[in-house]
Amino acid sequence: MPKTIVKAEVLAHKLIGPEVCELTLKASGLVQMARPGQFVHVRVADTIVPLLRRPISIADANAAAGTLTLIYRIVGHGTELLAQTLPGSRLDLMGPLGNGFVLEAERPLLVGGGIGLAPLVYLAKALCTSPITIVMGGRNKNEMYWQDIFQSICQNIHITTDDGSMGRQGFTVDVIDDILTGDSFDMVYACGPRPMLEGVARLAKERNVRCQVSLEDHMACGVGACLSCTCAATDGKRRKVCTDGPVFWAEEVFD
Amino acid sequence: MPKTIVKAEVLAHKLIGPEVCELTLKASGLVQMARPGQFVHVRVADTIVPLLRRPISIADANAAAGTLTLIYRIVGHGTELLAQTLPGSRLDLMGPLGNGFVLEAERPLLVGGGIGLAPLVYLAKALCTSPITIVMGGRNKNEMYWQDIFQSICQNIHITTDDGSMGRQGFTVDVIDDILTGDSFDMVYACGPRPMLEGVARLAKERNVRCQVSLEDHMACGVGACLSCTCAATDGKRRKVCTDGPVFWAEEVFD
Amino acid sequence: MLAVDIAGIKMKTPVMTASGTFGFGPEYSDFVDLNQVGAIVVKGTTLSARSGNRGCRIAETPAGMLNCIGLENPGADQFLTMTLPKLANYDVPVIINISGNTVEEYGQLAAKLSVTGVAGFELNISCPNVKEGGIAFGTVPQSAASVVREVKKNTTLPVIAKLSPNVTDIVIMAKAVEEAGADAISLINTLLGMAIDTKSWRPVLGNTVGGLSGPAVKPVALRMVWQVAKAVRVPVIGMGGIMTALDAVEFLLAGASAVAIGTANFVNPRASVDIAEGLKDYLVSRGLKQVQDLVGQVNNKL
Amino acid sequence: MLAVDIAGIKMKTPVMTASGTFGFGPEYSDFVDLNQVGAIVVKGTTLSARSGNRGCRIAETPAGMLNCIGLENPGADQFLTMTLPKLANYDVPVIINISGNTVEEYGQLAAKLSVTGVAGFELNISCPNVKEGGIAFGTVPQSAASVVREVKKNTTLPVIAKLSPNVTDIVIMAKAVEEAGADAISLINTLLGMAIDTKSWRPVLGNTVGGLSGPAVKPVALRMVWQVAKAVRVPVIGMGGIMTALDAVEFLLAGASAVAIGTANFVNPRASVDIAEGLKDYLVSRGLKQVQDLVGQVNNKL
Ligand SMILES: Cc1cc2nc3c(=O)[nH]c(=O)nc-3n(C[C@H](O)[C@H](O)[C@H](O)COP(=O)(O)OP(=O)(O)OC[C@H]3O[C@@H](n4cnc5c(N)ncnc54)[C@H](O)[C@@H]3O)c2cc1C
Ligand SMILES: Cc1cc2nc3c(=O)[nH]c(=O)nc-3n(C[C@H](O)[C@H](O)[C@H](O)COP(=O)(O)OP(=O)(O)OC[C@H]3O[C@@H](n4cnc5c(N)ncnc54)[C@H](O)[C@@H]3O)c2cc1C
Ligand SMILES: Cc1cc2nc3c(=O)[nH]c(=O)nc-3n(C[C@H](O)[C@H](O)[C@H](O)COP(=O)(O)O)c2cc1C
Ligand SMILES: Cc1cc2nc3c(=O)[nH]c(=O)nc-3n(C[C@H](O)[C@H](O)[C@H](O)COP(=O)(O)O)c2cc1C
Ligand code: FES
Ligand code: FES
Repeated sequence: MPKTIVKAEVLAHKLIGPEVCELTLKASGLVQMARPGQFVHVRVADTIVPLLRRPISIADANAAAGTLTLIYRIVGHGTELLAQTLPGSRLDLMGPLGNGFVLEAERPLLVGGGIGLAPLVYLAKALCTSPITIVMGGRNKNEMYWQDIFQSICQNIHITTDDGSMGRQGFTVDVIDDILTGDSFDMVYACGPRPMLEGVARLAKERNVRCQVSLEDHMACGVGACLSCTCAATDGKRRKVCTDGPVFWAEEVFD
Repeated sequence: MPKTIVKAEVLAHKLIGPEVCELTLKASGLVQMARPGQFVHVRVADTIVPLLRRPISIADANAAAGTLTLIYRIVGHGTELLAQTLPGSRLDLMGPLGNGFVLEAERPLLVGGGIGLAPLVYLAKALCTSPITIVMGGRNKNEMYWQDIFQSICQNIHITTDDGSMGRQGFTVDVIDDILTGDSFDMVYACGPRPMLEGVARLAKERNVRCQVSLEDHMACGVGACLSCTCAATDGKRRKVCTDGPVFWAEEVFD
Repeated sequence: MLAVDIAGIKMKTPVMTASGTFGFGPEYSDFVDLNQVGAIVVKGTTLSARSGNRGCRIAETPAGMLNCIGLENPGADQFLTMTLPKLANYDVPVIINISGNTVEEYGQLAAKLSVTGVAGFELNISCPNVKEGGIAFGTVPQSAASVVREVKKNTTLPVIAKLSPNVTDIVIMAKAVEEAGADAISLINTLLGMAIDTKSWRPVLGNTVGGLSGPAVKPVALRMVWQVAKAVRVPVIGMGGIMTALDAVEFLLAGASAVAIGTANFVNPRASVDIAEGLKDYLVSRGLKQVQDLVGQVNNKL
Repeated sequence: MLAVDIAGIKMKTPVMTASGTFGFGPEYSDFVDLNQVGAIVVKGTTLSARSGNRGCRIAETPAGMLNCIGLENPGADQFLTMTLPKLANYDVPVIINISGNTVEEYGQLAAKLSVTGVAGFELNISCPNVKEGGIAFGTVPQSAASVVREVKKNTTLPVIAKLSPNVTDIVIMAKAVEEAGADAISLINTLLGMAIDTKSWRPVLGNTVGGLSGPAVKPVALRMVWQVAKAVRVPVIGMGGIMTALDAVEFLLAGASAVAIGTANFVNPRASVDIAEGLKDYLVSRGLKQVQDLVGQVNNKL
């Protein structure tokens, strides 16, 4: 997979939810190669602290305009610094990295938990010829800015919140079973916390629906060189989340 | 000597010469204690790199307005970062530190080389009841923005440049002898590179004129605690440049 | 909530100041109420005055600094007559960091300085910046042990052995000083490092090499504290790159019973007090009653 | 201008990539022309495949990082059949970093991997992240020497001994491997460090401790290179926190004949080539003809 490094200009940067930012960049050269599920490795500042790049999923890409969108949550020093980047400045991006989702679905079900919804935006847009059902999970209704994003690109939206302040109370996994029963899907795409992924993958398997999951791990190189991100696969071998993933077939990584 | 730490607001920040900036800060609480020859210890950025504070002389202080002026040359990582500070932001300043000049002169001669002229601005203003003669040394005429600063506060200005592009060609020391002969002075104040200080001190001694010199050294604490800045004194003991100085009687530190 | 007792030295907070970075204390009194500092460990003191190393003595490095002060200090007599009386004005334990050229000198220093107003001794057997003795005492277990034994013979005050990180096996060193009678162990002193000026092709430091301190060394310090705390019964005082209360929490979890703040004082003169306050907030936020509830609680079972 | 010959390995530039940080090379080929790299030192290779350590394997620290990869690698056979053929497409010396559980395994690895396309071996006698052997080989002079002797018996290719910085006296280690026949010495490997998560009270790393690399360790690395280069006759390859051409200049001045870039590759995948270019600019700006004019030229006379 070809990849590159660009000094991307920040076009827009705004807070779209509590501690969540949407960052739009001009990243010609990189954008044109980007597929849903891939990520970029971002140098959040030009300094020695923080030292390492930060992996962020591609939330949207517009090849014609050369623009790239990232949606990220401020969780630590790196994302805090990133959030201070002003329009007009430039960010050093490496990418696109990793393998994306397999775009072969007539009746896709998307399942995203929390910030895991970010890569599903670009995925939903890429699948737009099919009617899309999405299950969105969040802690409470304050996290449901996602609805604004997804309502124009998905036909059916199901919402769960941990506290029941919006949609159904509980986790995404709790509603998947019903949804899989109520409708017929030929592919499940999931991104979010690991317990969610495992739950979704198990249910999809029971229903015989193919399932792809997007994993996360701490990454130094992002290109398969350092082995900081490897995980055990079901075939007994190891996989690199950064290059063999982050998207895997569920059965490749979960028993 | 009382000292404090303030988060000083940047009021103005401009380039006044090649790689030389003038920084004006609102530093109430600190300014009121500041005397000519003292310095502040500046945290140039709120990050772990660079780690240490940077010592910068107080180039001017206005107790009534609570404003402080620093004039510094961009020479490395710390001063580069400092130069990026924008009006409205705040800088962590510790000070005033060190001992200032003794303000007992009826006929003072000020001698400054390069950025060593910075503390002489405040000194000249403090001595304003006396007629002041100043010798300013620089590399070339591009460094002579100092003239603009000093012409309203000094009666006699002598200039030397290394390349002769302005004033007399040569070093400040080369002209001091003549100046000391031509006029009668009761005090010489000098700040600049060490060879200049030694030369000036020697000539002043020959003429029996009292002389104060301002020294520099690498400093960690700035308050006499770490002993990174000590120098040998003529009495065989050690002096801390940060607290016993930076201003010393010439005979205290030079034989 | 924050009070600790380290080998009989009662401190209001577990946050001490590290030797050589806080002078004798009063230097910082415009910024910090010294009565709120856990304990002040004063600059390394020797029998006679020392003038230290020539040339440049500090250099900044990425997230750290090198120093080669070389134990400049006014000597034990001057300390007793000039400095100690000033410290009597404060209600804070004063621990004297002592350095000798020979085993006997350590004993003489301890005997001479065992006076009212001194809470204990920290044995600097690990200074990388002096030619004689210094580092050898800190890297050979037998030598370290004999320094401790000699000091114990000459004082009834608590004795803290300060270890050098420049060793293959820190646990062997710790066990040697514990067995020799050390009442507590502090670590780490600085890592030996170097910097070269690419303009002049000369070492940046006057002494060519110097001791590395600051955040850069924190992972090494924390690892050593963890290794040592598991292996000894005496309390461990952890230091090396502590800048924030959370850094201090890491050291306590690793097994330190108290911590010391060094380089951070240069950046924030209030560091030792700010960190103690942050520690209190941390305890409150976790519903803990006392700092001891953190000590050694790191859980590394998979 | 930049060409060097390290123990018979001819490199176009003195800037190599450090083992474990550049994969086998092709991983970075979208960013760097591998033909312009001085030499590629591949990921630590063992006789059989290894799956490495469980849990989190990296953590960021101030100006550095900790890793506990634990020598995950596909094993020597896979390297020969799958990886080496791909590297044949490039005109760059490939040095294999090998790791054994026993002295014999090092010998077996060298014998097995002494094939066309391999320019030499770097002996990882210093990996802090594996339980068996690893670090012991790197901290005991006799053990280090026996590994070198065993490898020399099994290959005619150049043998580079890679030293651990976690020792009291790096010079003793260097002399031991030189005497045992090492053709070059590389240093430093990582410093043993640790980090604790103050939320979960667990070590950040799955293996509790890990190896510290990056700018934070540069002063220690530079000091060791300087000490070793003075003491041995074989060429020294310097590494540890090199991020810029000026960092590389420091190592060359300290006595390194070549340098290796590790952690910097993660930040800037082009680091090894950018640094070589910067080195050239430096030589030109100083009116120097060749990189050798810098080697060991630091002047520490007062
Ligand atoms: C393939 C991939 C795609 C991702 N996409 C997104 C996204 O679209 N939006 C988003 O908000 N987050 C995303 N993340 C998580 C994001 O990388 C982390 O939140 C971020 O690195 C945290 O950095 P920090 O400095 O703020 O936090 P700190 O906790 O201070 O970071 C310390 C170190 O841990 C690493 N780290 C911390 N959390 C994670 C994590 N969850 N995953 C990987 N490394 C971590 C950091 O990179 C850094 O090296 C993604 C992670 C991966 C692996
Ligand atoms: C009492 C005093 C007053 C000073 N007043 C002024 C002033 O008014 N204007 C001005 O431009 N400069 C002044 N200096 C010098 C100024 O402190 C340095 O130029 C500055 O610290 C350089 O920092 P840097 O990070 O840009 O350079 P770097 O070279 O990257 O700094 C590396 C380290 O060396 C130290 N350092 C480098 N040069 C000097 C130096 N000349 N003196 C002390 N430490 C140094 C830095 O503080 C830092 O710790 C003064 C120095 C002292 C001691
Ligand atoms: C400038 C300076 C001087 C020091 N002098 C001494 C000393 O005299 N005796 C001693 O035992 N340690 C000395 N140290 C080491 C510190 O006490 C401490 O062990 C070390 O700096 C690590 O802590 P830090 O990273 O918080 O600074 C000195 C450190 C610095 C930075
Ligand atoms: C992620 C990672 C993996 C490493 N793996 C190895 C290895 O397999 N064998 C080895 O000898 N050194 C290994 N090292 C050490 C590096 O080769 C190098 O010696 C060290 O990182 C110091 O250089 P740096 O600061 O430039 O990274 C590894 C370092 C890192 C960061
Ligand atoms: S992040 Fe380096 S191998 Fe995946
Ligand atoms: S700078 Fe610390 S004593 Fe002068």
